[in-house]
Amino acid sequence: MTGRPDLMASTVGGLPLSSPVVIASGVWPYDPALWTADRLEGVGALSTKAVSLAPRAGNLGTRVWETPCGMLNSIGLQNGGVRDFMERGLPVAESAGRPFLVNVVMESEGEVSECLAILGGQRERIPAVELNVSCPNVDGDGMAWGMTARSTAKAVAVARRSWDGPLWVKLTPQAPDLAGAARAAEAEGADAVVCGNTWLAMAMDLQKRRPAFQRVVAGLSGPAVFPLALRTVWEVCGAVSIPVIGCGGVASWEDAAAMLLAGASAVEVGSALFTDFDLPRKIADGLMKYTAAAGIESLSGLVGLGRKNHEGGERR
Amino acid sequence: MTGRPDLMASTVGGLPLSSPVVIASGVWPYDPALWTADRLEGVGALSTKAVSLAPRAGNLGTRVWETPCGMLNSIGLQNGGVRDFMERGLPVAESAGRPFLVNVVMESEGEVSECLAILGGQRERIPAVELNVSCPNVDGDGMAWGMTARSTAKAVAVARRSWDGPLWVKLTPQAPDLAGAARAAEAEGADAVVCGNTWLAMAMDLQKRRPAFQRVVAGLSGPAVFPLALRTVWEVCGAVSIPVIGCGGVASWEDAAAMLLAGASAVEVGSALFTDFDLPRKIADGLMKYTAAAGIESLSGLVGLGRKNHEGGERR
Amino acid sequence: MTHRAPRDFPAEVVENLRLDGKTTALVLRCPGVASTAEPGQFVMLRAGTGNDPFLGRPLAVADLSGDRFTVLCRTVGRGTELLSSTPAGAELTVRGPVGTGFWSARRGVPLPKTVHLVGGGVGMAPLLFALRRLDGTAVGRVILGVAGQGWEGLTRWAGERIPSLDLYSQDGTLGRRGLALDGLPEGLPDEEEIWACGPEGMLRALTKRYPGDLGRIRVALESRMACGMGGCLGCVLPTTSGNRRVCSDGPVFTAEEVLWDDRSA
Amino acid sequence: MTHRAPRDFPAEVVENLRLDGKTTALVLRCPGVASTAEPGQFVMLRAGTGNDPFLGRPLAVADLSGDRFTVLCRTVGRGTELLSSTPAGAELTVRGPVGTGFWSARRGVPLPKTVHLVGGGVGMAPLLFALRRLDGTAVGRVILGVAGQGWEGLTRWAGERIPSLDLYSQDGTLGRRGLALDGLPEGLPDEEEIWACGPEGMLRALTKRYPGDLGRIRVALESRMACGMGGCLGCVLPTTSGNRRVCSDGPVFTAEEVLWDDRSA
Ligand SMILES: Cc1cc2nc3c(=O)[nH]c(=O)nc-3n(C[C@H](O)[C@H](O)[C@H](O)COP(=O)(O)OP(=O)(O)OC[C@H]3O[C@@H](n4cnc5c(N)ncnc54)[C@H](O)[C@@H]3O)c2cc1C
Ligand SMILES: Cc1cc2nc3c(=O)[nH]c(=O)nc-3n(C[C@H](O)[C@H](O)[C@H](O)COP(=O)(O)OP(=O)(O)OC[C@H]3O[C@@H](n4cnc5c(N)ncnc54)[C@H](O)[C@@H]3O)c2cc1C
Ligand SMILES: Cc1cc2nc3c(=O)[nH]c(=O)nc-3n(C[C@H](O)[C@H](O)[C@H](O)COP(=O)(O)O)c2cc1C
Ligand SMILES: Cc1cc2nc3c(=O)[nH]c(=O)nc-3n(C[C@H](O)[C@H](O)[C@H](O)COP(=O)(O)O)c2cc1C
Ligand code: FES
Ligand code: FES
Repeated sequence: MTGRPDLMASTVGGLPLSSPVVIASGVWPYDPALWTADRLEGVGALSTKAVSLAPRAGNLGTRVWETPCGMLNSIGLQNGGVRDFMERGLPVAESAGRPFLVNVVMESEGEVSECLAILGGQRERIPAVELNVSCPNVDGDGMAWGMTARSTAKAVAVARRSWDGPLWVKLTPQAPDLAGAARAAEAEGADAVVCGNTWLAMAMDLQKRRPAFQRVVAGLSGPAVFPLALRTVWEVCGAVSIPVIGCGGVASWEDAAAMLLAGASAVEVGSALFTDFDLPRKIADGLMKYTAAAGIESLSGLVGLGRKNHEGGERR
Repeated sequence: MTGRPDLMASTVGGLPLSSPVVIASGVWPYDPALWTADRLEGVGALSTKAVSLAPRAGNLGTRVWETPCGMLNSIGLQNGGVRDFMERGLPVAESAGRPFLVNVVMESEGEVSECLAILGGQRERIPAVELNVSCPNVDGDGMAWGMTARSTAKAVAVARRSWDGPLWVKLTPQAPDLAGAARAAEAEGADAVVCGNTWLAMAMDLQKRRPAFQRVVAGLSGPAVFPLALRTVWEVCGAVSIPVIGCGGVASWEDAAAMLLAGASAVEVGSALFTDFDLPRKIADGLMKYTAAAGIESLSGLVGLGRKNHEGGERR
Repeated sequence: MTHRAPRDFPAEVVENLRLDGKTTALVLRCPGVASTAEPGQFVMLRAGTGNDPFLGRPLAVADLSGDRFTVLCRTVGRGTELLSSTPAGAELTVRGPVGTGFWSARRGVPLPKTVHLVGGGVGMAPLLFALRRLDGTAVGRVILGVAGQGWEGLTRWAGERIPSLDLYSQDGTLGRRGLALDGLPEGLPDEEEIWACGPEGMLRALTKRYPGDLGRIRVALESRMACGMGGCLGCVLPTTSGNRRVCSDGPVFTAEEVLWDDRSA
Repeated sequence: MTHRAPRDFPAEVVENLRLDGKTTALVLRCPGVASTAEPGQFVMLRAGTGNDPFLGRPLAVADLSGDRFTVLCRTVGRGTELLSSTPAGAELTVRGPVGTGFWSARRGVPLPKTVHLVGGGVGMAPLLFALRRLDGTAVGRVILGVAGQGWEGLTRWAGERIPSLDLYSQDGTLGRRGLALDGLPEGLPDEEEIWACGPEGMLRALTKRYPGDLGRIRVALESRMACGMGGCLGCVLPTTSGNRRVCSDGPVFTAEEVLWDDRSA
């Protein structure tokens, strides 16, 4: 990094971040070779692949599909379950020497409590939990929890009771009243909201003349969704006082800057890492130069500035 | 066109189409030089720019913004009003020698009735109306009408009373219950639903450090939204029996084929015309070859085939 | 001139001349544009076959010859970067010619006796083309104003083509130190016009300088564009006759018809 | 071999050899890949700087030499079209080397006495590389099966490199008429293995042909991929030990561990 990296540091939702770039859930493998300092330049924190109480095999058939400036996925929360995570994932995550969040699937109230209790059993080893009420790729639970303010409140309340560390809640852009869901999360004690997850979409396989995915729908991510995600971040930042983490299509420092100007305190980066390992460093560098050029003291000066300028309302 | 163009013909929502490619509203100027046969190869019909009762100046400031594989617009329904349309737009539209739809903004009930009455005064000159309950770029009316099944029903009922020709209703993908809105349109007598309009999004101007658009939000269109639009078409086709016209991000014959396989009877093409005048012809040609190669008799054999194959449920 | 709507053409890059670190002249083989374009008109250019970048980039026609035309492309972002790094032999997509040029911008009004041409930076492009087509009209001052360092290529290019070019730079490194407007005459006699293209600030300054003569100042304007065919209404400009499209009603307007105060900066 | 996670590198196209209408050999200068890749490993290749196409395209390493490696690219869609039309001198982005190659796929198990190599179409690529690295293991049959017309370039390329190549084509225009598997021995003695890469149908036929010897058949598989680093779980394959990632646990598996019936066609 060039410039003064300390200007990039902040504490977001209970987590000290050396950079506002967080690796989003479900994209970074538990490969020890990738959790080293030289592979994580510019990364403030990482979110793990979703963890559920019991192992999940995930979905059958095609799981990823390219789209214009983006991709669809229907992974379906494949993971070895929380016990497997504790045994095999956690040591890898710990090796990175920077904070991480365990992305926990909101299953039934009982399941999530049990899962969080297991994590809580090693509270000192786990910096934070990211409660995932937004996975579009499973039936029954997943995204359903995040669809209304009420169910979001219920989910967050359960999680809050079972986990006393930093708790981020990852919302779904499919929620008709996203601001309401965010407020509910805040009211029930979330330390931050992540806004958001993938966008419900689909693809058709022209060779087979049928939907590409067995579940028909899948989640859209990547640069294509950035303008949509930015709009949701703007909305949610206007609705809550806890930090908002912008997520969806961030693929450049400019995207990250736009998210911060809209009010996000940090960004999560997912699919764009599939095309560029070095993106977090580039984002951190770019933000540093941008704030410096704008004569802004530190990162926090950027957060919400776009809204302030808009509300200032000078004529353009 | 190569092959047998008659295989591309169909009647959709009361409108005879020589090709399933319709030019979407708001992209084609009333420039007589563009409403000629050689500039409209492969075009089955055209939708006009939105028409309101009174003239509208549209929005101030920046109106278009490029995004990854797409664009944002905040035009705000600029048009000369229905009387201006009758005098200056209609003769141009008539000159094309193919059906067109007058895209009518759903304003207040009184306004839309009056507007439709004026169009109805020349009923024989106007092949069809596309009721726009989905513009995201104005306050008060526009998209608000399309947000619930109830308000959609009300809007369509009013329009149906005032206009007895073919009536297509253009839905908004922002509707939380899009299938419900579509069913409401069907119940109130719509001949077809167009699914859908632009997706609510935003952009930040990094130079000015404020939102790019004065209204902050704007409508996302172009290839980026295709997977989202396809999913809504799939949903809506499962909900209604009237024809569905797929709209959003169609930029190739493959996209059009996917829409038809999902159940759409035709597609509307908007932003992609900004980069390729010749796209309608390419789509018509591509569809013709695709159906031929698949051994399908005519276009109608393609419509909904993806759903049939999915429900047939062979193992993949 | 009868109106023709623009068309899309493939265009081969015949020459790619890097004039300086940021300015490139592209010579494109494209009979469809070369046979009809008039000064002030522009093209929408796209590189590659993907949808990112999505929209065409508006660039003025800077010269014509046979089946070729030339654009001068200043690199400011990803689109212009892509275009200016397209090598000779490769193909671009062109939509054009677009717009109403200097001649057509005042239909019916005869050309003035004398025209002064004022370009700011790469805004010089359409004026270079206009200069070659002026016939029966005297050319008064021909002025190019640039920031200074980093504009060597463009100023050389323009200088080679216009022996009488008055060159100004803000940092004094190229030509005289000063602004383009410094080179203009004090007053603007009735039979004279100024044709200008360049940064918004320069054009506004021009209107301040000749407040009584706005009808005899023709400006080629810029605006964000999507369609380049008059369809999207994305490029509109508030004028005395309502919103008008920069792409098809313009890009050339008289300074008089533009509502400068309503135009977003 | 110690595990190394793939990295992203710029790679200059040193040579672009169009072998036939649809097959191109790209020689890329990329020390980061060339210094470490083993047969069976692949790279994720991207052209251009835009986000459309978005994802890298997996292509097997077909050869190495010094700081260069070679891929054979068959044009099937937009990504491979773009890659194979990238001229010498231009730069691509490479993520690699990715995956677990033929050697590592059966860690600990010594190499067999004899290996037969069977490639279907461009699936020959990783086998060409494997052949060069076999050392102390006898090479049995080396077979390339193609459809026929339209595969002249690849068959020539492979034939020049492998004098003993058995060539089969379905239409009989290249080599013998027939399928690649026609060239394999009747039975597979204990000390022999078959390494195969090609269309799914060919690999399935192989498993039918030697039902009792699946543990001695190594197959290099394909799957849609997003990340090429083991992160997205998009490329998984059902195996006897659960879902495994084709990109990092594979692409080479033994035919025995693959649950062929659960794999989507
Ligand atoms: C009628 C007209 C004629 C022009 N002639 C020339 C010329 O001859 N030579 C030249 O170098 N430049 C010219 N420009 C400006 C040129 O179009 C922009 O510099 C270019 O579009 C920037 O694209 P980008 O991708 O590099 O920048 P980015 O900032 O990344 O572009 C993002 C988006 O904003 C638009 N945009 C950015 N700047 C401008 C601008 N100044 N005007 C319009 N749209 C803009 C882009 O087209 C694109 O849609 C002209 C503009 C117009 C409207
Ligand atoms: C491990 C591995 C090694 C490969 N090695 C080679 C090689 O050496 N030479 C060669 O020519 N081809 C190889 N392929 C196949 C090659 O990756 C595809 O042909 C290519 O991705 C198609 O991209 P496209 O854009 O041209 O086609 P499109 O069909 O337009 O691609 C659309 C999407 O589908 C994916 N896709 C399409 N076909 C395949 C496929 N067969 N396998 C995986 N993804 C696919 C693309 O990557 C892209 O994401 C290999 C595939 C894998 C998985
Ligand atoms: C392959 C893949 C797997 C994902 N898995 C998870 C997951 O397990 N839990 C979760 O909360 N989000 C998951 N996501 C969503 C991402 O974390 C992120 O929210 C989304 O992709 C939008 O960001 P992006 O556009 O930067 O990718 C996944 C996304 C992808 C592409
Ligand atoms: C510049 C622009 C103007 C538009 N104006 C209208 C309009 O007046 N009425 C309307 O119903 N839709 C309007 N639309 C929406 C389009 O008709 C279309 O529904 C939308 O752009 C999605 O399709 P696309 O991705 O093919 O562009 C407009 C879209 C654009 C880009
Ligand atoms: S750019 Fe579309 S109307 Fe001018
Ligand atoms: S491609 Fe992502 S895990 Fe294999």
